[in-house]
Amino acid sequence: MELLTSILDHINYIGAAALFVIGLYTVLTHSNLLKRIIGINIMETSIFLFFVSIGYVSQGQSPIIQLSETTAIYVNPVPSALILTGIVVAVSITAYALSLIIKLYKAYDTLDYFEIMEKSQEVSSND
Amino acid sequence: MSKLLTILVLAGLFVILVGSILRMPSLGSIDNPSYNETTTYYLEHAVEETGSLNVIAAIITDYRAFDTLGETTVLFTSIAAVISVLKSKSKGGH
Amino acid sequence: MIRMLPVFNLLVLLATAVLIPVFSKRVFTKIKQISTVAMIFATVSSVISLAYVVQIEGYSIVFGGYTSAIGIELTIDAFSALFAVFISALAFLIIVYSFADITHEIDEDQYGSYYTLVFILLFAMMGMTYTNDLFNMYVFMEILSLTSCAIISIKRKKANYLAALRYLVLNTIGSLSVLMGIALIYMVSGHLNMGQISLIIRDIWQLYPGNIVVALGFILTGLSIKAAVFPLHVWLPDAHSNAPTPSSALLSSIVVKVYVIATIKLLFKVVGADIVTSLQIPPVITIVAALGMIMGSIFAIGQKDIKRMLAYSSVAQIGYIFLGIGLMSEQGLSAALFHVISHGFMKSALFLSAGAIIYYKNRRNIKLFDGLGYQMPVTMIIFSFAALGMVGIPGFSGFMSKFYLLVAILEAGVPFYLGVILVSSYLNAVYYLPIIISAFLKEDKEGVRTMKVEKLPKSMLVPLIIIGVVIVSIGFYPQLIMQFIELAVATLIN
Amino acid sequence: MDDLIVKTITRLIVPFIQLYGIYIVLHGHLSPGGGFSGGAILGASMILFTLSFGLEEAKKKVPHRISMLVETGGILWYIGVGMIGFISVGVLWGNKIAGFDLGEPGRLLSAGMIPLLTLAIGAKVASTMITLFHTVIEEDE
Repeated sequence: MELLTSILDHINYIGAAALFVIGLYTVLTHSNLLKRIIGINIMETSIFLFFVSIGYVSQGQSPIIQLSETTAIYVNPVPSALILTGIVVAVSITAYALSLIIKLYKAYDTLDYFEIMEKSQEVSSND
Repeated sequence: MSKLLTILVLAGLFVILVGSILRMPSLGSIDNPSYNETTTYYLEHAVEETGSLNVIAAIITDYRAFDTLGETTVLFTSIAAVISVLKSKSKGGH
Repeated sequence: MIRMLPVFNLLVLLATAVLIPVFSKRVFTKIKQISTVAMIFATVSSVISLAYVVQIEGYSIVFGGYTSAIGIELTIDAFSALFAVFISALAFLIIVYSFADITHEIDEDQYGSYYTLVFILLFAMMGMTYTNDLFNMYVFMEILSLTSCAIISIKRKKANYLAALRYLVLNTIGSLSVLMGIALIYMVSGHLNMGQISLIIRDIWQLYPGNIVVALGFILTGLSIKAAVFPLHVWLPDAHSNAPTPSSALLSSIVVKVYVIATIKLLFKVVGADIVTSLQIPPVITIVAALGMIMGSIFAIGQKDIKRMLAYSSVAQIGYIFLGIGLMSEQGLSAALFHVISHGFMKSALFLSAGAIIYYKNRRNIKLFDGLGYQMPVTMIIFSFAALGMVGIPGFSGFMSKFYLLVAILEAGVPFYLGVILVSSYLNAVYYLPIIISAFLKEDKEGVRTMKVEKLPKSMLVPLIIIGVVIVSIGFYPQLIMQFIELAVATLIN
Repeated sequence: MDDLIVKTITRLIVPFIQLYGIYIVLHGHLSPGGGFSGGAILGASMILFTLSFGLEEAKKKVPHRISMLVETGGILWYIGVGMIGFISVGVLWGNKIAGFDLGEPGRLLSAGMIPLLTLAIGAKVASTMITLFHTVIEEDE
């Protein structure tokens, strides 16, 4: 019973850990390059969820200061401010990875990682 | 076969993670360690030191402005990188 | 005014990177002038700030005039100033080299974006050396991983896109695990500033030991993926062998080292040596490092392509550095820092001379290097300086780093690693010496015996000669650098 | 995709989306949102325009030169605002210390340098999204 309440107390973090492991599984097992990028995005979302739920305060408001009430409880603003930066980083990494995939698809006309490896082996052995 | 191995390894990682998470400070309580004097400083002094009601905007553009400079550089790099990869040899006709 | 030089150093690098695309429409010489001026400013300002720090005292700059717990802090102490000089000086030489070499590797319309990416790479590396804030270090780490993939994929070849994508995927996983580690540390400490965390690390360790262990595990795995420590180095050979020569020189002699600096900062400045030792992490580091030293050299033996061989030997040399760190002693750390600098110069000498060979003779296969010493004497002499240094022949900087490492190992009382260093040096000899022998003793087809200086552009030869001089001078007078390193180590283990 | 209905609807909607985006950017320091989310909305409006009117039309609206200047200008503007603090007081990115007039909290033109920086970030995020989208689409032709 005590375990159950403890799990409920950390439900966000456990969810984030589960997403992290799912993302890692997608990256490691899928040979389609697009699925790998999706896996990386899942991992990124999991870490953003983890980071933001650190700052969560149960009865807290969003950190826009109301000058009228002075006794309001606010959520911890620092993790959300940091995650803004993290999201933009995730966007630019995904944009760059997709542009590489476009070029790879034009060169090898397949998205399967192992086929690309075989084709690149053939090419490098005879040049 | 290797898929099974990956599943086992990742399940082990997940169990270790959950095990250590359960001993970490709980979610949402006002007195867990991350809600310390720095956070209360931001909440109390943001309005009078930076004049902005939105404390998150105060943090990203005033207290931690150097982070956001790094951020705009990431945006600039992603453009430079994508253009260096995708721009074809001929300088686009139209 | 001198106190703010490091910040101007960063801003000038960023401003140059941003201004280059505006000029890139005009002729290439405009870009060369801007880059040279910017690099001269960067090197001179880092040397001045190092001199200031050594003579007067280390200090820290907080942006926005806040206290260090509130704003972002940059620490300028012996450690960060020394490596700022190392990064800017070596990068200056590589950029001057790249002025001529790049024309052979990428197309005309890409020069602008290449130098933009290189300068952003430098901005990120300098930032990572100076910063004393965990999340700020993560942001610079992301910029670094994005730009280092971009300078590989700038060459329009299929193999480069594949190598860059593999590097990007692994690098992003590395950065994500570092961010997870930072989140775990922030969860229990509430601070992002390294100084503040190290103040309260002891009672965090009492209250939430699990957090620190998992956080260290994530951060160390992430950083060893990015620093290409042995089992996680799979991306390095493709990335470094396909990249244009200046990029692979930058990547393997400087970028990899910046992650080593970040690991040292985290292990010694944030968590502190005593908690790390009580967690039994050092034996793990030393074993993994020893494995890397042996396996890296074994892989390098089987390579035919010169650049791929140098890439594998980088994996082995990273093992030396992490071995020094793993000893957790002052002597071990100074040996590791010395090897960071000496390997940086040696590896860039090797890569730049390999690039010169490819530029001049368009040969990558080691078997075709016979008699090259006569056709390209300057390049091959510098190559053999660096190669002999790698093997550990006295008189070159490589010998001194191995010497300091041996002293540290004896002091730490783990003689097993003496054997590992000897075996690894022997393996280095097995794949470096044949090249020197075939270049100088064997004759090529025409049987040319007269040695004449090769017709390489001066902007490629001068940096090579300077690096050769540096390797030899560190080899004979290691005290030149060791005095600064001792100061740096004193700031880390006080 | 040159369907009449889509084009007319887009011609109607896009100005309002951009107005909303500008509202979010300008009220960055008063209400939730700010540089990043406002810029994303502006970027999305231009992407909608490109989708419905095709690349050539959009290229006229946002030519490569303009977006390159916004990219470069955004960072130089950001460093410039930082330097104002340095010139006046010797502290980079100082707000109240550097003599920025904070004005009365809650008003539009308050909070010293924060609106200046939020504008730079908003413009940069918008132009990054648009240029990324145009570069990727251009490649497919």
